Amino acid sequence: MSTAVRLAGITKWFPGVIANDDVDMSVEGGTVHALLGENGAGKTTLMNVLYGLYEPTEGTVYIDGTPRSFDSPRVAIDAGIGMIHQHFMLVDPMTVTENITLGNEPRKWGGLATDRKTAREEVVELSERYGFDVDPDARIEDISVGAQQRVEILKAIYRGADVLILDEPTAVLTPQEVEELFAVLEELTAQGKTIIFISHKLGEVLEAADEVTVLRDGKNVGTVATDETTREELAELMVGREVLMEVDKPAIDAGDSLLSVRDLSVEDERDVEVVEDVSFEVRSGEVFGIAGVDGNGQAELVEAITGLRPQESGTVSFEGEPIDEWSRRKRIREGMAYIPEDRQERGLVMEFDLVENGILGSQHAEPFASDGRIDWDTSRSHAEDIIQKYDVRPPNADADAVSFSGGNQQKFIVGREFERDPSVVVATHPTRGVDIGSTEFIHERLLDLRREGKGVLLISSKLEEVQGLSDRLAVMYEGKIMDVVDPETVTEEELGLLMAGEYPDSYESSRRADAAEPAGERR
Amino acid sequence: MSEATLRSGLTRGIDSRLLVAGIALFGLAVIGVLGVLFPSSDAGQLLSIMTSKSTMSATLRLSVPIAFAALGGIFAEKSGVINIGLEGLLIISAFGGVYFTDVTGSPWLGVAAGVAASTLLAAVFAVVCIEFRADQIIAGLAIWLIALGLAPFASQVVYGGPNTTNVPTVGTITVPYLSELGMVGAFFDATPFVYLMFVAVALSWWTLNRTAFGRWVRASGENPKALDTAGVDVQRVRYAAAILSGILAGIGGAALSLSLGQFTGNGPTMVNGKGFIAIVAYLFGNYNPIGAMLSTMLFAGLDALQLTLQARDVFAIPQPLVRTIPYVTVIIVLALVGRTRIPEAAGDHYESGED
Amino acid sequence: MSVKDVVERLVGASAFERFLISGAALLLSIAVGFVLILAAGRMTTCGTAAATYFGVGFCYDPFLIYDRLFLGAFGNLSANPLNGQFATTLSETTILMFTGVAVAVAFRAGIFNIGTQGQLVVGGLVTAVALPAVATTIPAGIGAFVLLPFGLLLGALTGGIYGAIPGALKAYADANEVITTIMLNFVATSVALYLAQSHFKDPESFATQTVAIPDRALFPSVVFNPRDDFSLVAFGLAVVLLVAVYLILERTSFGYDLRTSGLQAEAAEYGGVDAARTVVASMTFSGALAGIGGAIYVLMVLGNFQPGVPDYGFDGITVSILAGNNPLGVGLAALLFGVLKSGSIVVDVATDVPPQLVGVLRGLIILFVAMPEFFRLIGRRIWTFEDESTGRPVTDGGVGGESDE
Amino acid sequence: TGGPSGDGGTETTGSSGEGGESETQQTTGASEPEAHVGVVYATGGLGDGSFNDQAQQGIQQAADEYGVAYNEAQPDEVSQFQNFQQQFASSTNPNYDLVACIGYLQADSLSQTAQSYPDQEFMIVDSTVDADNVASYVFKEHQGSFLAGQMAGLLTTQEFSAGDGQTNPDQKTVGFVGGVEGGLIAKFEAGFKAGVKNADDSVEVQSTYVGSFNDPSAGKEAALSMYNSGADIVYHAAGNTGTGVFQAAKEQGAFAIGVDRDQSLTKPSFAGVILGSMVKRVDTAVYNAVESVVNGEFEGGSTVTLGLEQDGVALVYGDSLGSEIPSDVKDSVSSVREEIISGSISVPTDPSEV
Ligand SMILES: Nc1ncnc2c1ncn2[C@@H]1O[C@H](COP(=O)(O)OP(=O)(O)OP(=O)(O)O)[C@@H](O)[C@H]1O
Ligand SMILES: Nc1ncnc2c1ncn2[C@@H]1O[C@H](COP(=O)(O)OP(=O)(O)OP(=O)(O)O)[C@@H](O)[C@H]1O
Ligand SMILES: [Mg+2]
Ligand SMILES: [Mg+2]
Repeated sequence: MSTAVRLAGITKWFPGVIANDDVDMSVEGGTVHALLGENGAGKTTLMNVLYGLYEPTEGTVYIDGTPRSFDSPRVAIDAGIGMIHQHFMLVDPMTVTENITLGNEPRKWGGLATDRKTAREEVVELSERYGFDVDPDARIEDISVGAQQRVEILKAIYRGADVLILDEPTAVLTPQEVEELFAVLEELTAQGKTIIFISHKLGEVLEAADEVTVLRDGKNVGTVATDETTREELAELMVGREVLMEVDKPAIDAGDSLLSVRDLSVEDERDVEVVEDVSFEVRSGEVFGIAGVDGNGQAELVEAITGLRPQESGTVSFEGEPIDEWSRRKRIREGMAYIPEDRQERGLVMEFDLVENGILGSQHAEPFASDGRIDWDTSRSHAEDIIQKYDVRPPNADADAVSFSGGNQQKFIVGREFERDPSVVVATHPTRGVDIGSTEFIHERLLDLRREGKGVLLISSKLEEVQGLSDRLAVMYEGKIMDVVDPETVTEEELGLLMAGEYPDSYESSRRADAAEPAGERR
Repeated sequence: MSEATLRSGLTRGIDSRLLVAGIALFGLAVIGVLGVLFPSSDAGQLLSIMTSKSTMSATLRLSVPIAFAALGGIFAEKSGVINIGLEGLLIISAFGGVYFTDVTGSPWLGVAAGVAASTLLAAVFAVVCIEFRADQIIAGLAIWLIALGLAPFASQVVYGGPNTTNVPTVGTITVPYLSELGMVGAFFDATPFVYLMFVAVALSWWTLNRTAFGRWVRASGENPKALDTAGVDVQRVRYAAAILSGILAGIGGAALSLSLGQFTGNGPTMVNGKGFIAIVAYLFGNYNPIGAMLSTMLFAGLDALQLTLQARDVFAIPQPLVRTIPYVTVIIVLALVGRTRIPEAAGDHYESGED
Repeated sequence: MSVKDVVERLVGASAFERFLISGAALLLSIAVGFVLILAAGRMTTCGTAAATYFGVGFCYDPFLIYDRLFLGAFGNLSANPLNGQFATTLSETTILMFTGVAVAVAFRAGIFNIGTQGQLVVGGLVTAVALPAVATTIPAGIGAFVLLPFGLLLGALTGGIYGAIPGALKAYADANEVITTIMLNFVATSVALYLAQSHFKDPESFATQTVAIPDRALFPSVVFNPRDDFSLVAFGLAVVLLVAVYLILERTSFGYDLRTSGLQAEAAEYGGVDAARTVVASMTFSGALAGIGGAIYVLMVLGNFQPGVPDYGFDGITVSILAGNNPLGVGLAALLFGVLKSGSIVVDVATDVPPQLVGVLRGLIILFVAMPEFFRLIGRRIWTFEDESTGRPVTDGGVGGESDE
Repeated sequence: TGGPSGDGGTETTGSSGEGGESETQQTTGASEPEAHVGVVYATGGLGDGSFNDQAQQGIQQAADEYGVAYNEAQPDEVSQFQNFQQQFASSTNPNYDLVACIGYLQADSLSQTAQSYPDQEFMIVDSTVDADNVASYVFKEHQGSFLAGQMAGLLTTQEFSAGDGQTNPDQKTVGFVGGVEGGLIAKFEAGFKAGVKNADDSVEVQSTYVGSFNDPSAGKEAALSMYNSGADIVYHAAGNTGTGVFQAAKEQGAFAIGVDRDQSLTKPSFAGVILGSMVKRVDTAVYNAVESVVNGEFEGGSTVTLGLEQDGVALVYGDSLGSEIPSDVKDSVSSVREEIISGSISVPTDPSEV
């Protein structure tokens, strides 16, 4: 086997940041090579360099032994490189066929028209060859995330890619879809393709890759064969210290119901009912988790509870009182805190500084405002408190939110919401995109709240997180709660099946968190 | 507004488009029935005016500049460059067309020069937006204001007044026999620009939906990064689309002034808001060239009707109020139809390699 | 549309940088205008050259034109600081302050209010129509103190209502405000024409105009000559209003809501701001400001209502953009445009160059203000030693590792 | 081509300012001009081929004959009138001897300006300003329009073909296209309608206002809609908007009647459809005013009314079509003219009185 790709001394600077620092890496043809690292380690940047999206500050890319300089993806594509980005590069309103052939359309009539028939045939032929199940005429916006990913792979292959780069391909998939993907990868390597995939999940890397390169702070800290290493070793390489992924969660008796949801149905923007008759309750001193693959109605459910989306039917009660008619503002005032999924769209006004962001949601409330006037002095000390207590860095209240890193933005939001002295906290993916240190910190804060007798509704697609923190765990699939289980006893495989909408064979009702109160049943 | 509301606008938009069309058809049917039953009533007169060849001819004539500008706007906006400077492009080519016809004596050379002027201005717009990352809305506004000053300025320099002299016009092409078919005859007794308009609409549709370039234009407005990573130069596509908008609007502007043989540059000039109406037309037509032309014709038709109603004193509505009919109609229609789904990346600057 | 981006780019940039960029844009457009004047001067015919450069004669002399345009607008200040031309400049400035700040308020709320023209027209019309009627019922002595504020209030009310219409259409029917406001401008102009020539026409006059408003209801001119249609009181009112709007935006909860929804509608909703209501409220606010502008136009300049109101609305957009939508900056930008408007009259009288030139300059200024990147580029070229890493990252927010585990 | 010609042609640019006040003027004489005149035109601007151009002709004639220098201003908006008037009135370099205000829309601002500058002499066309330093010139447009109506009413009922047009004797319809609605244009409409009815009571007159004096496209559409519904002669009182009326007439092979000037001469490309023009001697008014100033006979506070009798308004036949108009029509028109002058026909000024 020969070396398909070799990166030699790649360095990439961004203003103020060294994203890649003298990285060497080589990938054997026909193998699966994993690129492992924490958030911000420089994985995506390195692959963007390989794909010609970025020009390296220094260093050379060799393809099949010859040095190449790519200054645009076009050149990289011509050299047989294809990339499936973390965020799919698909045009939503176009069909699968149109997306796959984009930029390489077969033409007819001397180029005057695209040959749509040939294009379709080629796509059908290709997907059959690799055993992919995609409808060539479906619009991207109508197909599942897994299918979109397959379209991306087909797109790369259609362009004659021999080397396929996949950036965190499993982040959006259910465990079952992950298995399917790995089968696809195997099929591809069997046909001689070379795969580089990015991940920060150790298990996956060990399962699917032949070799793994670990990046830390932009540097290559080691390349190892997967059958010669262990989870622990990889974790240490990645983080630079030993890691304990355990959460210390003392047992607490849950108290009164703080938030109760009865037969709630919610529609999305297209008037499709994406939450159907969901019922559950969050009690004082409890973390109630909801697991599920993104896009199964969790977002809409949470938005309905927090007053950002109208309910179609059902009732939400807060401390025993129905709040269906409450405005968003009233919900905030009465003690419902909310860590939104999308911190940069919702959680922060990116062009406001932290002083201004610190009163988002309290801009009409004492002590920040009286008689319609905002007291900026009080607001400033509030922001500085949050910064200090939640270790937001750099500790500058006058800097605009946009200038903080993702993790620090998140810490500020968490601080702001917790400092409202809420009785219920709705936390959606509270540690998404956050590094390990900050993750631990946020987890501890959530458990502090639980200890103080607040209720926490935790939504996350990270299984360890929901499993580790929750007292009871619901699994959502296609707008319904499949079941509420006991996170202590349920297995990862069972969760995976539930998330995929199937009840596992090994299913035992004893695993339910609350056998007396099956989900969806009225009291 | 979020993507969410945009989406809901889309789905609702389709329903309510049908609703609006339904109401319109119903209204027409009522007028039709009343008109046939009572030919001398107001409804009868209205029916005869609406179905007359002259109203249809006027509709087509009035449609030309708007339709061309709308087509240009579609290309630009589909590619992600919102061009609200269409009005300015119309103005500059309306003047350029007359000036060069005056100089060369040939209206067709005038048209070519008008198109060249408008294309040049569109190129400036493109460079400013694409190269210098100017905000598209503001730059478009600037393009309009520049043309609004420049054309009368030039007219003043050359002709000593904001209005030019009269120059030869482009005549009409009349198809024998077919032109006598009443209302339909209007389609066969028109200036070459009217025929050109239909050709341009068909070609635009074809280009957008059946050629690779059209697909790139759409991709560049929806997800430029997808296009970029597919190896197509987004900036070049956007340049092409913006310049195409200059060419198309240029034809519209030259057609406007050369059907008349004069450019008048006082106040809002002879273009008088047609560029803005064009934007309304393509939004209402949902970026479809055919839809845009139909909404243009709806608008132009109301305008044509308004003129005839005034002259014939059919409804005793005071004349300034009659003039508001087209504008009020647009507002009502928009209120019912709501927002059109604009291309996802329209208005956003894109640079390759940007994260 | 990309209103959000507009606002982001304009409000976000630091005030100082904006100031520099606006200044540079002004200079550059003057330079381009210079070339244009020379070129036009070659195209036209004249007997003797107005200016000779490099041995070539030109019919128009740019220096003279700019002298007249910018200095002419101030008249002879040393001889008479209250001269008529200066009064005209200030009078234009006053009205532009209102339309400018009206546009700015809407912009800050993320709405592109192109309808200030219409709002100004209806505000002015209603004021002009109502005051003569009301004046007869008010005893002469207390006239000015009651009538004038009443007129302004009426302007604010009608302008506000007329602004609320597109606001409500946007908030509750998703109708694009750019289109509806343009349409409403046409409607306002036509309806105003209709009313001024029918029901409210001044029977004494040949011209289409409404009955004259009694003098006691008009703005007292204070030190300036009454014939110059300028009132220091109105000017002072405008300045006070700009400061007030600034304070409302920066220091109140309402201002916070408004700015938040302008910058990031979703974050505003998250923060308990009722997006729809804020849209309507800010459009009403914006319309009211424009409506007061209309009342002032009528009460300070015309003394009645006449159709054919100048394009204060569109100039207001320009003013607001130039000011980076900052109410305080609007004052300066309005002065610049007041100078341009008044100076163009001096240019027309004093030189041969067509006054439309000023329109071209206006467009060029906007164009150049719209492309800060260009000046940053040049700035970087010139001050290469300046630290590159200053300023915040220029990303679309896609930072911060969106990854998931 | 272009640039300074230096051949001492008709146009001269002189820069005479140390104090920055410069002044551009047109002179024939070599040295100091006889008088300085400032002209403030109506909105619509020069090049309209009618009203403003006609005024310009008057000042040019005066410049040629008396060696006066003049300076022109073309306001865009009504609100600028006052400023322009003041600019001229307050200027000291040169000191304007007369400020000519063209158009009735200037009346209100002029009554203020005249009061502020009691030593400045003004003249206004189309309106009366009651001030000692203003000479007012008004016209009896309705009288001239009556003759246009008389001609149109007679011709539409006949079979008549000349130049590029022909009538349609089966349909007795004629049209009127007005610029902006208002008292002044109403006089044209009223006179025209009355004339048509006088010629033949059964002729229908369609009437439209396009809302602008400078929108030829709208003028064209308005006229086309009239021609298409059977009208064969359209009279316009719409400034440059009327250019569109001519265009429509030409396309439809019908006739039009011009206004303000002999438009078969000023718009020669349409001479084949212009039956005649209702000329309004704005030039005479301007010329007379200048003349009176030059001769020191300026009569402030006076109002000169120019009607048929004074040749202030008249119907002139088209340059190329005039000779073909049947003599019975011409005879009838001239006898009606006599009757109006003698007072036996009184012409209404309001369309609702027709
Ligand atoms: N376009 C850019 N401009 C400036 N800095 C950038 C840019 N892109 C990435 N960076 C910075 O470079 C570093 C490496 O980023 P990169 O996206 O490669 O990380 P990653 O390993 O892919 O992380 P993740 O797991 O979160 O996707 C980060 O500090 C990031 O903020
Ligand atoms: N595109 C960019 N341009 C300029 N600077 C950037 C860009 N992206 C990130 N940065 C800066 O790089 C640093 C790291 O950012 P990044 O968002 O990758 O960190 P993170 O890993 O998500 O956050 P944290 O380390 O707090 O968990 C921050 O200071 C950020 O401001
Ligand atoms: Mg990454
Ligand atoms: Mg007839």
